[in-house]
Amino acid sequence: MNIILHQEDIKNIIVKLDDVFKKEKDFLNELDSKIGDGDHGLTMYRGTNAIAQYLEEYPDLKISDILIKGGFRVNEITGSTIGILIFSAMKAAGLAIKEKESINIKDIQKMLQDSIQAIEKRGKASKGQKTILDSLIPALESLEENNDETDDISTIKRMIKNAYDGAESTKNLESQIGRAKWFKNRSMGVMDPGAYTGYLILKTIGDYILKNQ
Amino acid sequence: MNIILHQEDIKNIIVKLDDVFKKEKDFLNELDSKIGDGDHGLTMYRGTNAIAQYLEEYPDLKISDILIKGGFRVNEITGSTIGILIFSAMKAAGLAIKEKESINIKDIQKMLQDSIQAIEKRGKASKGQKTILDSLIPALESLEENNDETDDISTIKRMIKNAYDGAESTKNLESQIGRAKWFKNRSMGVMDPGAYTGYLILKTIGDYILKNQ
Amino acid sequence: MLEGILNAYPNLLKKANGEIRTITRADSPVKGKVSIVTGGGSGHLPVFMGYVGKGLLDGAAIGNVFASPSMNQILSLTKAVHGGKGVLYLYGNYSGDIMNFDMAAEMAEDEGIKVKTILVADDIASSKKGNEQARRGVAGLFYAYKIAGACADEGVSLKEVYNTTNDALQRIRSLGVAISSCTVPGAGKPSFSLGKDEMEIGMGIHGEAGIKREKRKSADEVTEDMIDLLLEDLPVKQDEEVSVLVNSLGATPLEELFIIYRKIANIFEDKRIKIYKPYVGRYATSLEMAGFSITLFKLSDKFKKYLNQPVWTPFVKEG
Amino acid sequence: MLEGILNAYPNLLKKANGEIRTITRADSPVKGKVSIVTGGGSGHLPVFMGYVGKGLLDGAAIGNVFASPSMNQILSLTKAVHGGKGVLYLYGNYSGDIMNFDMAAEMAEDEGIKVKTILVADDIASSKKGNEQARRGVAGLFYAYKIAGACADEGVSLKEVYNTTNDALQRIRSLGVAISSCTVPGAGKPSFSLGKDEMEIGMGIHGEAGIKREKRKSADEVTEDMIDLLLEDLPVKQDEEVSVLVNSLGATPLEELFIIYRKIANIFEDKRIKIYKPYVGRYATSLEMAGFSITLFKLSDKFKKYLNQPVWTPFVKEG
Ligand SMILES: Nc1ncnc2c1ncn2[C@@H]1O[C@H](COP(=O)(O)OP(=O)(O)O)[C@@H](O)[C@H]1O
Ligand SMILES: Nc1ncnc2c1ncn2[C@@H]1O[C@H](COP(=O)(O)OP(=O)(O)O)[C@@H](O)[C@H]1O
Ligand SMILES: [Mg+2]
Ligand SMILES: [Mg+2]
Ligand SMILES: [Mg+2]
Ligand SMILES: [Mg+2]
Repeated sequence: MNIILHQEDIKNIIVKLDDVFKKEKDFLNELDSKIGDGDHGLTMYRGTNAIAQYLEEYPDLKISDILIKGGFRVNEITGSTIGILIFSAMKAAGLAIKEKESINIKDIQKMLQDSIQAIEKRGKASKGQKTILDSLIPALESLEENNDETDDISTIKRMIKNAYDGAESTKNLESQIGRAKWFKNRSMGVMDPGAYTGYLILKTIGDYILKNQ
Repeated sequence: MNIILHQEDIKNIIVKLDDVFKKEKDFLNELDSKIGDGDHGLTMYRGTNAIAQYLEEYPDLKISDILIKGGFRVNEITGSTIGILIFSAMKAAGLAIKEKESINIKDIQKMLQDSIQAIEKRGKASKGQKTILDSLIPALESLEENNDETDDISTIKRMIKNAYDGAESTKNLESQIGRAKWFKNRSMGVMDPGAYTGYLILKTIGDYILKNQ
Repeated sequence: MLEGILNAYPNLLKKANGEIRTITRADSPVKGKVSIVTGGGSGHLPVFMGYVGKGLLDGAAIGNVFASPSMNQILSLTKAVHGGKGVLYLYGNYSGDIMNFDMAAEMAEDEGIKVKTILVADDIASSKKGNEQARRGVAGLFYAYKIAGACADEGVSLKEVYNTTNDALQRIRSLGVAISSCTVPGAGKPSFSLGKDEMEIGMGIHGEAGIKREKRKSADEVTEDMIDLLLEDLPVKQDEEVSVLVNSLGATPLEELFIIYRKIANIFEDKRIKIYKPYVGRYATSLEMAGFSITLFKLSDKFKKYLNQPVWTPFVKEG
Repeated sequence: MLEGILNAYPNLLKKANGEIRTITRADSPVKGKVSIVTGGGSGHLPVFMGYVGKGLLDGAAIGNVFASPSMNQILSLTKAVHGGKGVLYLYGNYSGDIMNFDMAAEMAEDEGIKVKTILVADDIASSKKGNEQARRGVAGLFYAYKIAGACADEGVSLKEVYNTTNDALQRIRSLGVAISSCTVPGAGKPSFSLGKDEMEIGMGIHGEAGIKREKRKSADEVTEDMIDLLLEDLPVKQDEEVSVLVNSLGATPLEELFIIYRKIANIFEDKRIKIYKPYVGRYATSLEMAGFSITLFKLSDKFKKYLNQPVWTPFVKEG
């Protein structure tokens, strides 16, 4: 089976993301309070909520503008570390599919790849430093393995699983970047909130695809 | 039996008072925290401790000076409501026996009477307003009943009992003066810390007399 | 603590007669003006010492935490600051302070120093209208110091400083709300305790339990209630001007004070009452108590002029 | 909150481009001087807005509680304050702030405004000596603003303000101790929790748990330990001069700060190090956190001169 997403789907996913972060806010705050300043869930929810509202105001944006302008709005509303990273990622994802009316699994791969690069560049970060990258990069690997012979659906399932495992793996990492680095080895044992956010985003996208295949 | 107290006895009583307020400090603070600012025990202990130390520095004062100068020192160290009232009372008590080398039960009566008057004047207070006067005034009544036919010892016992009952009676009074008046009927049910202090002082004096009769 | 303050402001403050608990401005005694003296228990910084200096107080006598200074302290301070034109005792309406100040006043008069006393009694929660003289003194002290200090700086008589300050106090009202208590050092336990969701209206600045406890409301609702109560006590008409002091009792952060101030500004805009020279900050505290108070000062041209006089003290500097 | 601040200081502050979260001095843009811009999350008053004004900052961009302002906010602020001589971004070393400020700097440069950036990284607890660039920025911000502001007021170039401020920061070190945590509004729970008898050395000003927890010690002991650690990191010799900033993180009352300052004054007297212009108060807070920090600034004649330049802002006024 092959996947095709249209503007409507992107908008639906954003509404779902708003629901998800509303629900997961407290858990993410709790993670962040252990190795950060306790606000990550709140910030993510503010961000997804802002973009959902933005799309109600501007319902006719094309996909790339939903991402680029929506990302800008996220940063405007939240500022913050995650807010600028999400903006950088969404802008890169938008540019990756600039004029497209619909996106397929290869586009998703390219969007995720460019997003990761944008985060690496803006955050001066790389895999293994206990950040959002630790769930996004393993997820990208599953997409990279996708080819004409593999099934999109099982690729998406693997993407979700890899993202989850990646988030989980941050429990065994020491923070080396962001606020959390000041906790040094006290950050051990705690999952990185941003990595879990990365997983939640990909899971929400993936679940939507699986449900509407 | 007749009571005679000398300079040495007064000094011993002051040392005892220091012990008593050290022990009762927390209980008095607790009372004061319910209808005042929570420091009455601390202030009383600071005061008795200051005068005990003062007498170590100046061991040869005559009785009236122990009271007048000691009272001044209490006020110097504690300031506060109770500190100025105790000073006024001690000064009045000292003046009541100005040149005496020893004091008998009639002197004690006069000293307590003049102390009460001094407190009434300085505090613009009278019996029934939920203050230290409510234990002192009933105690004075027992001394006033003392005459040639009564026994000093039973007078002293009655003085202690009256002071206790007087302190207890403040539970049923509404504060009308001092900080406690701002608590209005919320002061009901709580014993006045100053009244309990009045009882403790008289009890300490009385116990000393009873023990050393 | 007091030593630390003196160390930190050697150009502004000094001890009177070597006594660390009686503090005067560094250039004391100032000749040719009435001297303003205050005092009370410690634990309320910047009340009292933070206001000693040009344009405000000549001296302050500091007691133990929440306990009046001694009469002897007050007396020696009075002698140290007296500049020949008499001394105004200006302090909060607390019985311990009154007794010690009164005793000191009697002794100072014996030594030929003219003393007059004004009690600040601005807390409307502490006693009903009609019985104002029974009220406690709280953050209104700050305005009282401002007016007395500015008036004294004009070189007028003790009587005039006394009358002017008294007139000002007729126009000053405060109300506070506490959401947690403070602990007197050495006393061990918090002075009163509140449930997690409770607040206490009209608590004393010494942690005396207040007038009533309520479920916590939003900052906006509480502010609205408080302004209603204040304006009931001190009616202010359309187009009249007030100065507003939003004061933290200690722990409440500035962020929250400005949320409250914003609400007050909105309410007064609706009522067309003009706010002149607001003050927002920690002006009279109770150690680490969480909560805030609002003080209104209904102005006249004269009091506006006095409010604008320069002051220069450790905690308030105005050009 | 921000609206309340603007309402309270209409003569000192104004919004940039109608945006409530980007605040400039009322007379902005000031021509002929380098503009100093800062920003960061809210919850640290008087950091940041309390320092906007003559002699200190030209503008501040304020984020949500403990969250960086957005790049767009910073950009529009930059354009609003630019007086023609370039803009210095001067803020704490936090990754979220860095990313947003960097992005804004790139965009400002695209529009022809020269921008230089200095990160304040004064907190010695947050990273070892030798790795200073990884340290957090805390109360040392205040001194950084003072120096940058005074230097800019001399009309020198962006490069010179940049170099001077950088030099100053080589001589500024801070260390803090927390005894309770703060709660981010909306986040519900305190950011970390301490046992009743514990204290936390080197916590972050956002409630990030700190470097180590200890049983509580006396104020004197803690102060001694802290000064030892600070002087190890920033050696000060006999007869050299330092300015000292004793800062409350919020709830800790002034009374306690002065007890700490007194101890510091004693220690430095023993070491024959001269204290010049101490500051004691709430200069950089974390909502209602209880605790304090000590900042040392090792002076030179040049920096003493700058420290003495007049400033006039909502929270600091110096003649
Ligand atoms: N330099 C960085 N590069 C990539 N990701 C980062 C970086 N710094 C922080 N993060 C991610 O951001 C998350 C924290 O985000 P959040 O709590 O919203 O921001 P803030 O630190 O402003 O409070 C971390 O868990 C981490 O995954
Ligand atoms: N005006 C007064 N006259 C007589 N006694 C008083 C008066 N005001 C207060 N008291 C007594 O003083 C006690 C409180 O003393 P204390 O707590 O030491 O003083 P403070 O009010 O300064 O904290 C009260 O319990 C009461 O018995
Ligand atoms: Mg965070
Ligand atoms: Mg008391
Ligand atoms: Mg007291
Ligand atoms: Mg944050």
